[in-house]
Amino acid sequence: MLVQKYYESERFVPDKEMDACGLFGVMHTGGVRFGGQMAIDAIKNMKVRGSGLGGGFAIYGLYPKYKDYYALHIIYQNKNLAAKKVVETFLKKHFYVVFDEEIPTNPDIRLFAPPLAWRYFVAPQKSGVEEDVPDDEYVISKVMYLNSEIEDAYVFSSGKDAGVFKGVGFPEEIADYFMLEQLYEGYIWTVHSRFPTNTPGWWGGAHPLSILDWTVVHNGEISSYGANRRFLEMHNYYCTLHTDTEVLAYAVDLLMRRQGLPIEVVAKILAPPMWEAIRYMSDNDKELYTALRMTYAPLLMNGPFTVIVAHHNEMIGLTDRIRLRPITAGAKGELVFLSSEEAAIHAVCPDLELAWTPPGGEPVVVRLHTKDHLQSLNKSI
Amino acid sequence: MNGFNVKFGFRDNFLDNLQPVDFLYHTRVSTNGCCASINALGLKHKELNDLLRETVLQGSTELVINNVFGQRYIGTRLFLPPEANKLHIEVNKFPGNDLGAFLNGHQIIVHGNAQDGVGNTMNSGEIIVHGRAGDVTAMSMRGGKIFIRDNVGYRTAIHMKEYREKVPVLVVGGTAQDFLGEYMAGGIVLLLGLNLQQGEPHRANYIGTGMHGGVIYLRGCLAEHQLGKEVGVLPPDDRDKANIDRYVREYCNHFGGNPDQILNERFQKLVPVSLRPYGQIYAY
Amino acid sequence: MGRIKAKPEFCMGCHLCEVWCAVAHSKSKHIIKAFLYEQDKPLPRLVVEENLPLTFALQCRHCAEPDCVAACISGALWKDPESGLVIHDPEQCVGCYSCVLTCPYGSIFINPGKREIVKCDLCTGLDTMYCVSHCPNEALVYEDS
Amino acid sequence: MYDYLLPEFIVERREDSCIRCRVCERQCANEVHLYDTELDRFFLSEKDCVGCQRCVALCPTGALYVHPRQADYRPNSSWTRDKMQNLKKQAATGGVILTGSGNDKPIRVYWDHLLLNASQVTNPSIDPLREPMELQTFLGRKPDTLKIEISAGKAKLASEMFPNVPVQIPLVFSAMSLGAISYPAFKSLAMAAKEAGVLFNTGEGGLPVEMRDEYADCAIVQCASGRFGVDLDYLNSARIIEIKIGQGAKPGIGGHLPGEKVSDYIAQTRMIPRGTDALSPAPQHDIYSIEDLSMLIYALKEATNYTKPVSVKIAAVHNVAAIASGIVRAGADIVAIDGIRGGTGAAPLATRDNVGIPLELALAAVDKRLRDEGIRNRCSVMAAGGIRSSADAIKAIALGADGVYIGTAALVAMGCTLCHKCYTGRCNWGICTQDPYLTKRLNPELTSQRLVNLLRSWSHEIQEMLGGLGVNAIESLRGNHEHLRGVGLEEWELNILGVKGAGE
Amino acid sequence: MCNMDNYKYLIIGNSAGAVGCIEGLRSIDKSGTVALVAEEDSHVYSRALIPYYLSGRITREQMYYRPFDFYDRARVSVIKGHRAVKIDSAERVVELDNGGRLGYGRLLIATGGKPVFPPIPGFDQQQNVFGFHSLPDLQGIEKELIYAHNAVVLGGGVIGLMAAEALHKNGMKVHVLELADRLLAPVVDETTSHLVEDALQKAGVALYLNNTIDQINGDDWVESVTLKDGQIIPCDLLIVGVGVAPRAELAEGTDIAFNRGIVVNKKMETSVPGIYACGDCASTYNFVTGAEQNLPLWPNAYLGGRIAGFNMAGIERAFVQGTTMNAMHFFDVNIVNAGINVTGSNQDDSLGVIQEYEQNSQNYRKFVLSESGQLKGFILVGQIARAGIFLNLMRRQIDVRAFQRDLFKNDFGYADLPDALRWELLQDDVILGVV
Repeated sequence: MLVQKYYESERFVPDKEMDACGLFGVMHTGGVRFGGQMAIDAIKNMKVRGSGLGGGFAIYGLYPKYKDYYALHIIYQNKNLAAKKVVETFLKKHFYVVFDEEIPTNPDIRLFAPPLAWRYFVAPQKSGVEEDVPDDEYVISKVMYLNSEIEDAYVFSSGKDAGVFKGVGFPEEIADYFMLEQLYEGYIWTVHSRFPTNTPGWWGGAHPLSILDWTVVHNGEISSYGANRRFLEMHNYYCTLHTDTEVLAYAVDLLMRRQGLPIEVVAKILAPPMWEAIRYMSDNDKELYTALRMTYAPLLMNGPFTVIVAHHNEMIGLTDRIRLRPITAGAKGELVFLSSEEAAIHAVCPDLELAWTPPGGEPVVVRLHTKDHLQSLNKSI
Repeated sequence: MNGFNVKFGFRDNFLDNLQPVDFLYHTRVSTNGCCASINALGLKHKELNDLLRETVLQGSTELVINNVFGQRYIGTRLFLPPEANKLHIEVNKFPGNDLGAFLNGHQIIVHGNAQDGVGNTMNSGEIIVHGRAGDVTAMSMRGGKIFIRDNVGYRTAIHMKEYREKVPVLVVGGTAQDFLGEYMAGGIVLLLGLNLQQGEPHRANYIGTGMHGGVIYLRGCLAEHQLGKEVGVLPPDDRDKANIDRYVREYCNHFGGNPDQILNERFQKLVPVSLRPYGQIYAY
Repeated sequence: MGRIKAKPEFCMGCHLCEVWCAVAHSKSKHIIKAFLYEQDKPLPRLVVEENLPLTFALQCRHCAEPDCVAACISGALWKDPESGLVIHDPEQCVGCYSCVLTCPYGSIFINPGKREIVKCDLCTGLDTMYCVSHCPNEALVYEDS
Repeated sequence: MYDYLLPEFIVERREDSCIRCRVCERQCANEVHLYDTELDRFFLSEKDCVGCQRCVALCPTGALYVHPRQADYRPNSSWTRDKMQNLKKQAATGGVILTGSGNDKPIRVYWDHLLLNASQVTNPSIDPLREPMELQTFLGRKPDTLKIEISAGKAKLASEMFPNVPVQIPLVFSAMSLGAISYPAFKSLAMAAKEAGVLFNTGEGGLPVEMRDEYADCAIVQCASGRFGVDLDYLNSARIIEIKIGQGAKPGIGGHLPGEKVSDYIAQTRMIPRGTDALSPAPQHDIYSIEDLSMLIYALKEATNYTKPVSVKIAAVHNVAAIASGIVRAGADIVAIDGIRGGTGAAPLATRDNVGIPLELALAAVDKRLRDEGIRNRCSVMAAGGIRSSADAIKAIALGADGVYIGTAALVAMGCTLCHKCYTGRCNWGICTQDPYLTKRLNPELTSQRLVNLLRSWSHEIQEMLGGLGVNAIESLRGNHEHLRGVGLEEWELNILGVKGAGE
Repeated sequence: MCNMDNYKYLIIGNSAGAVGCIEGLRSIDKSGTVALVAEEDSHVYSRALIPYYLSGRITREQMYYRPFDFYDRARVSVIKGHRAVKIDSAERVVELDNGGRLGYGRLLIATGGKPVFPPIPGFDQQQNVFGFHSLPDLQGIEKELIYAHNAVVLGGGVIGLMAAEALHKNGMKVHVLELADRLLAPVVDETTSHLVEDALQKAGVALYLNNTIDQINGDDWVESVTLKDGQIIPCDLLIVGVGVAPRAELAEGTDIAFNRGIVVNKKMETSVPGIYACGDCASTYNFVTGAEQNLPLWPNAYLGGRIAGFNMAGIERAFVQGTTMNAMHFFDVNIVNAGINVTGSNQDDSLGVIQEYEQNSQNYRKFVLSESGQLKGFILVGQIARAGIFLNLMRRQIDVRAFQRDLFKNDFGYADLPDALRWELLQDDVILGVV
């Protein structure tokens, strides 16, 4: 299904990179699309959380005109046109490409080694043994192939009606570079400002990370990375991005998309309650949580993290079970915010109505046309 | 990875492109006697703190800072000679992390919520937050007082300590999240739980894990399993009651409310069961 | 006149000053020989005061107005005006112990076998002051006044 | 419970030399020697002997021998004596096995596999006794470039420099806190640093107020997870502030000064009540990630009005290069790397012996990574953990360090014999103890002189070696792998060290 | 003698007080003329050494208190073999028994004491009856030693017992007669007396307590004595050692006040300006009791003389260290004592007593404390090492209650004092605050 990259030996599997960061997400639960001003200003307010080595945005409700097609954002590093040729040949063979264009950029913004960025709106063109493969799986496998096999080409995002814009720089520079504020609207904006512990900062390593329309922005380090990775490899997810966030994205994909578990449960897999807490639960819960921990032990994300996971209709904020990384939620009318720092929300929404910090492991689930996010308010302070 | 030389991407986001302090002083500060009012809108934290220091050096002792959104370390740089006046600082809106870190004697009043790290390693002074505060409030605090009107986040009063006449006090009007008083080695934490329903237990788990000094007074109830195993529960004695009484009244002075009504509820006292919680785990 | 002073903060109570003082005043001046083979057991002329953890060595202060000299009935003790030393002449000493009774420092020691006293002579005639030069921690110093 | 432990040492007394002066008895805090007045003989309690050699060193007649008792269990390469002893101790107590000092396991010491170069024919070597030989080093962040204004034909510096601290010799005393070590030991380090023009590191036990006037100018003060003694005055009086994240001997582990060691004085310096445990949590609870570290770095810079370099000390661990890069990007002016052979006053044996990586590999990796990323000039790199000689120090500098932390070497200079019993608090050498009877054994006047002598001899040796290399300034050797060659190393090791094999 | 010599300083007497005075004044005034009038025709010797000589421990030469060149080096004109008979304080002249006249600037009377002979008939006529006080006594005793087998010592005080021990060592059968019910009665307490009695008896000295001589038998020679209780003891040698009385004849007929000795102030000056007195002939200040008292003890004489010397040379110094003190040994028993000695007979309610007696080691310690905890007296028997520290504590009037238990430690020393006190006392002797 997914493409395995073979290494000479385990010894040469690259280490993950660790990073810490600033996160922000905003969603209109009424589905109303809006521009990027709030997201950009908020992340700018938290500039000190990043280091200018990565910034990126995920936007949902991005391409209403092409909303039925997979939107592939592909970058060609070093503006490698040969790679572009190979990719386009591949795309033509496996997809119907209904439209493609260079993603417009502002030439006045100087960034580190900007690649050529191109977008393709495609529909699967299946053949042979792949006829019966569901569309999503088909797209993923092709994306994985491109990412791992074609030098200098990298798929930023591949979801429908959604897209990821990211690169090396501060997020506001990325926004300016891709002219997000002028050109795009969406009903969910998530944004990430990266502070890699190690790193070279390359465009593909910036957040959000995505599979299909699933995107993840992450702050923290997943100390259990090695254990998580091996489990996901067993399920044919191969980590090629060398960032710990990748395992989170795959875990979410595995549990939510492929296994169909609701986010509320997934949250308890990634950030399970302590055994000590389980001991004091009702019998029903005790049984449930014990089973979850036993079954999904390898997906316990240990170490500090906060993530904002988004896909169509949904934006989820989650921290590790002892909340070693911060998150604050806020709401005003139908707008719901998630942020690393509360001040950033206030800065972009002066008349905020609610602000709360959910406890560790307790997801804030923001869904279209619901008030589900308020459930976490009750457990929060 | 990739062997990139990414010097290009290296910028010191704390220090890049700062506006000169003289310029800021002339454009952002208006003074009236010893009072100064500062517009912090859009300032980087270092700019704001440069400006605060400058304003104080120019003789202001009463500072009002407006339009604060996330600027860090307010109060930290104000290390003045011992004979200098203590400052009174009002912060409007939302200060950033490490508000009053290492604070030495000044008073900071926040009209808005505060973020993480309020009073980090604070030595003396007073911080009053008309709102709530984030995680690790009063971490390693050694002296002075912090009053938070509403709730506080995780690891509140972690490793709070005391030293001779310095006994730090943290009063929280609402409740706290997990690991309240972790490693606590001294000082007083008073958790009023004013926002809890009747009979609703406090929210925090692992209260006082590793606690080996100080005392937590808790108004309202909690379940046994919410406590760390290093903590014991006692009814408050007369001295405790005097403490509680004093700080509840101070709390009400700052934020309003009826002290007698608050004092009417049941208080519990949490203290470490041992001053040497980890004395026995080693083989000598 | 100089005197040997103790630094109690550094005195570690090893008593090596006593050992070496005894050697200094032994016949052979050889530590093993002095202790194991000489007829007269070598005696130290100072004492390490001990009340653990406190320790410090105390020996004759060679007082300006020595009470021991005043009390000496035999003239065996006298203060040498030139060197400032309080000198003891064992030939003259009868062992009445008046000096023991009057020395405010308790720094005159009884040699019980011989009914006489011994006291610090600042290692007169030797190369170094043994207690000072053998103190591993330099807790004894000679201070010239 | 009876522990069935076998004694670790054999103590022998030559009766023909023993003069019964009882120095051994008085000097042994473990009460190994017991003199019986009635019988005029000594009895031994060998099982209490820790092999510190104090009695041997002080015996005025050389009558004592203490040597390890190696082979009383049946020899077994797998179940070695220490493994057996530890098992028995754990069976008897159920406790975590503690140890002190640095790792003593035969993990490869790369210093011993690196050889230095010398000038022959093609360039001259230099005689350091007669010609200038510069060892002065500046610790702190350097700018990428300088702005120079030229007016009236005169060049003038127009850039503002970052705070930097000069050391006369690139040797700095490692962090050893007052409390872990005794006051005289601490004072000795301060006095020696002052005299030699180098720095000492207070560790996280604070810096006594009365020492600040005289010694703060050569102090690196630590802000560690316990925040002991940290206030604005402490921070502002120091020369450099160091955030301690980890320690080579026990990466990922906190510290724990038991209450009984918290005397009045220690309590005062740490600003905690007397007799309470001083717990240093494993992490700093305001640092759970790199941007939090950045927050603390800048909090400290704020607290000191941006006048002091801030150092971050980490243990050498698997991703050390990446972490160091992040630390520099987080705003640190100095990165200190502490290798697996670094010392400690107390650490769980399992951690000390098994966690972390050797300094040499970590240092080379960090230096390389920072250079690759173009940010090596943004920080100074301090190498710590198991530097045993001037040769180790100079090799560390050649591998990329700006300066070298020396801890264990300094302790040995003070008298330490590496008996590894620091955690017992009964250090017979007066170093790692708070027992006033034992701490008196160090006379700072004397001990500081030993340390100054050590620094002096190392600095002479370094100068000799530099002269041999044909350079007369230490910076010409810094990161100069050309002057190093490896012997007996495998390809991957040479690669990581970035050093050619001997003969290449 | 028509030419009268004038001296800046004139000293009458030739013993400890005189030497103390010379050494004191010469440390200040190196050139002023000094003369000394000595009744005995011998170089200055130590009376206290008589028993040591007698018991064979020292030679005659070793009895001299100072080297032979002492007076020369001190530039003192010594007039030996003459007695001063009159002081003319108005003229500042002293008249000698040969009619010589010596003018003085300052005068010290250090005439000492004389042994008291009880009023027993025949005492003054018998040829084998001696005091134990002077070289002539000694010479007389020495002659008798050759023949004597039985010696009777009258008086169980310090002098008597020392004589007894010396005679015992000469192989004599010694009989000690003591009027009181115990030996050393005024000097030490009962316990100590009994320890001494035991020691003497063990050595074979016969003790007769509550007893004295009723009658002497013999004509020119005492042959035996009849005791009060009727016992008759053979006696070849009779030593009288019941005490010493001040020799103050010179003061008679002058304005010099006398009261159990020549009265002096703390500067050792008598009631007549320019005239000083010290030693056994004087009545000096006892710092323990605060009383003026005759303290006929060697150290007091020397120190009193020394202080007088300073004052005579113009340097004001007070003698406030005098009190009763004794370092004694009888056979193997060492005893030191100083200050007030509370015994059954002289109770004082304001004084407390703490004491310890160790049967095994025969060590005995007793301390007398005032109400405010100051040491007012002590007795040590057996282990006497470092006794001077107690005397020092006594002199400095230190409240010892905080460490009074430690006083009984055999190795009591400065280490046992409270920190502050110890360093105060030793401030010049140690180097503190070096860490």
